Amino acid sequence: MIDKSVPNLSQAVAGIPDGATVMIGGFGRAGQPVELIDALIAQGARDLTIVNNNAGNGDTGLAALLANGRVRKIICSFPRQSDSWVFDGLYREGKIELELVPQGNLAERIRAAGAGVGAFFSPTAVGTELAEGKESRVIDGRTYLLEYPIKADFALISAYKADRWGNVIYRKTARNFGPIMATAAKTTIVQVDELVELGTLDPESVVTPGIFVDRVVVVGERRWLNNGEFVGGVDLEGRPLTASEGGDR
Amino acid sequence: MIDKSVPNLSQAVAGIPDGATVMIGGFGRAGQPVELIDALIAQGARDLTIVNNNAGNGDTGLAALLANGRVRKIICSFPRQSDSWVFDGLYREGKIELELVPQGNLAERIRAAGAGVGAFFSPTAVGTELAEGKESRVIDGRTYLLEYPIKADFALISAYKADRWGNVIYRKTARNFGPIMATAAKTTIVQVDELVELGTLDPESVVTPGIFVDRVVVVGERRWLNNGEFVGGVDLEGRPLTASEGGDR
Amino acid sequence: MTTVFTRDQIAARIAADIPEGSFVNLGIGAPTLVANYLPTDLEIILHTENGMLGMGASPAVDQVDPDLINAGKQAVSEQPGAAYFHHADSFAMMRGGHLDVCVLGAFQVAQNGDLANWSTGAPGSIPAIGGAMDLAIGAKSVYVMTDLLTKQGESKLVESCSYPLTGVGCVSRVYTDYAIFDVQAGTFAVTELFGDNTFDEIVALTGLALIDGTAGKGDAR
Amino acid sequence: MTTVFTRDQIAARIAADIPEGSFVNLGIGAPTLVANYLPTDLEIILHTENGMLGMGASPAVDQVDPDLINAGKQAVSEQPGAAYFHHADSFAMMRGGHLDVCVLGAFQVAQNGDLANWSTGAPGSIPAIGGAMDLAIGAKSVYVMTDLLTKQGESKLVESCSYPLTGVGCVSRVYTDYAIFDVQAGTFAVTELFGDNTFDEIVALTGLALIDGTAGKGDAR
Repeated sequence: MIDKSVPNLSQAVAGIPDGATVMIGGFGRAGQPVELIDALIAQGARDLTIVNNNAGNGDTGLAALLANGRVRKIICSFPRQSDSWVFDGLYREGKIELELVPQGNLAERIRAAGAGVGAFFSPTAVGTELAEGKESRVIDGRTYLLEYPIKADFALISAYKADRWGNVIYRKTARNFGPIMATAAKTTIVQVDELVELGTLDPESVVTPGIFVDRVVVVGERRWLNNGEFVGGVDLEGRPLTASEGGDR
Repeated sequence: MIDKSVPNLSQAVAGIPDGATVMIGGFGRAGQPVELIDALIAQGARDLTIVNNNAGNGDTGLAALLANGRVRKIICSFPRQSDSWVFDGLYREGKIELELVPQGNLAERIRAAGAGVGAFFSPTAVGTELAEGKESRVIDGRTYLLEYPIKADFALISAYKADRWGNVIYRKTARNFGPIMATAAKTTIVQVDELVELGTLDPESVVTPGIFVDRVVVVGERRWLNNGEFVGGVDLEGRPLTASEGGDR
Repeated sequence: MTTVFTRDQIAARIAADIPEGSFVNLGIGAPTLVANYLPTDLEIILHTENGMLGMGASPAVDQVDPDLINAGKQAVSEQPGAAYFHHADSFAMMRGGHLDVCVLGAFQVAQNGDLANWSTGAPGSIPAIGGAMDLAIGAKSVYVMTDLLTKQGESKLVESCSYPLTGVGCVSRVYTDYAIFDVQAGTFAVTELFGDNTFDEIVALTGLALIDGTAGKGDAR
Repeated sequence: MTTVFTRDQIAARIAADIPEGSFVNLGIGAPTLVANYLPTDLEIILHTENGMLGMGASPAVDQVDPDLINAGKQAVSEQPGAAYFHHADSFAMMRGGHLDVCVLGAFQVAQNGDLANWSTGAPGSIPAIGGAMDLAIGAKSVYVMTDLLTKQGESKLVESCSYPLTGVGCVSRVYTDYAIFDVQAGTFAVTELFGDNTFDEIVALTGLALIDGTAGKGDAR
């Protein structure tokens, strides 16, 4: 019997070595696998190269990984945000390397890694300073830049539900980078709200098939859900609203 | 109000000119838009370039289009089948041009057209006679061939359900080339069993979003379905089984 | 007296130009305001690059769903007819030329349509590009929403951009607080003046050779 | 007496080598038989390139669903845990190196692992490649299932292929009706002889320099 579920977060992140390239899903906080990141901090791997759209928000999740000095380099499209103070400080002190990649190139390069594409000609960033050093070619009258795949040793992903074969579904815009990162890493680790019986997920609606998933760990429902029903009453960070905002607190 | 539905098949295929490149969905008979193809035959466009995985089965659908002498060239991966006699005859008589493309290159080249990729380095067909004349490059120690997008003027697709915005879902392995062809054609025409109310399709499960769809035409349920329930009792061509086979005939 | 539109007025003016059935991406920041002025009786489908078509308005505070956000990481809602997809599919829509319109902010727009909106190139600044370069080259029409002048009073419409480029020759039209400009063969054409603003005032503010493409001008000829 | 396995026997032998949890693509034709011999108590997940993982067995005749077929266009069924996807995603699985095993037929296999299985190059023949070239370069292990000899008695294992290639150096192992061969650094190693077949008989049938990699041989050293 195939069973990709692991009993706890520490087993989920076991074996990630120093120096690994780790893709971390999420766009801002949506789809960010905070529990897996916390487990990675506890696990202790250092000198990591992180691939994420952003460079951390606030002081939790990816920002905490950075604050703990575990990240040598980050490959992302949008590091600077109103709440990216952890990254901002490290970057200004020269303590972290940044590879800035336009978001569409980031997504397509990750997909290319999973799809066995050796390189591709991209229409984005032509004529900009991000084109420097890149091979360009005119195809059918339009200029393109050659872009290479981004592969990873591990991917950490947050999703909604999975079964023991590793079939995964996501929820709303928390899907974002999860499905493509799952294809581009040697080992893909998925945290889910809920593990469901094999055969429960509609085969027409599986987003990441189990072929791309190595480990599944259940972290329980987020605070804005109750038995899969959206119950609201949280802010964008998932914290319950205060009474004055219409919440319970 | 957006309403991409058209009232009949002749309006669905209106405006396809002589000489057009037309993608036709389907893998063998599964997902083949037979009703749209019949309408295209009636519409009369000639000198077509057809993109399909195969080159027609039996005497209906794509095979009938070929038999009617409407196709100048076919781009496909697997023309020769046990029931491809129409194509076989035309090919042997030199009456149709064939561009043979490995199936994975066919799929990825169609996707590339829809995704704005100018060209890509593919791992398939290296060292074979299908590599002749193609640019090759060694990337990270592996040899790849440069492949270009396949675009079309029109795509004809068979799907399961759509709404008036053109959001589409498919059924089982009849999905095959539909979703990628929808992205690669200037005008995408979809035949469906059923048009459903806007908001009925689960946003998590829409396979082809309406942005890729121009016209939707309802052709009614296939013979192996009844109110969306599979009722069986057909052969692989969709013909009701005889009584001796467990059917009604 | 010179008319200077507020951001909301510019947003409303842009919204009025978007036909029903359009697929539209509103960039982060000011362009997001355009959503508030789209006519509610017309169906215009909003794309957000973090994986959604059919994005709806901000929800009530107690309906905030952290799994449902826009590209600016703000809470949004889901319209009937919405669809979710992953990031590569989302950017394929953009880069493949399937979006009708995107609206972006700008530091500078050059008269050949070059756009600079991601970096002032200042030493020590932290770069962040996001999806702007993909939007700039991908949408069929790239509209810029911006003040005409910087806080220092310099024109953001320029002969050529001094700031790092986002895209080359990609801008179709610029909606400013003074007027609307179309990019026409290497020159800005003023197509609409707000209030009593005159063509000569705009020429003076921008310091550029401009084409008078206003309807009045056209009628007068 | 020489032992010659039937196709079903070869299929069963291949099935016995596939570990639980493998993702496997069975090529059209004879390799499809392998599915009949996979142990029912083990979970092995079949991929069909027309867009499915978790493919099940042929259905009863009155359960034939024309929307549910395999790559050979035969009716199949759906296992619990199945997933459907489009053709580009399906071939991305293959070409991206995610399939553990594929089983293909062959006209010829060369001792360096080259595979020829799509065209005899005969004048007037109609070419058809399908997904074979993608499978050949994509699966982690490429197993070939074939008779050792052609109907004319010639070895299908050869020094170098005379027929047009499907893939270069891609074959890991060849299951024939006489024996099993591994491709090892440019030479075939006989790793298992069926029945009483001897290494020398196989050398004689193939006319190739072979390595004796059978367990018995190993034990004897």
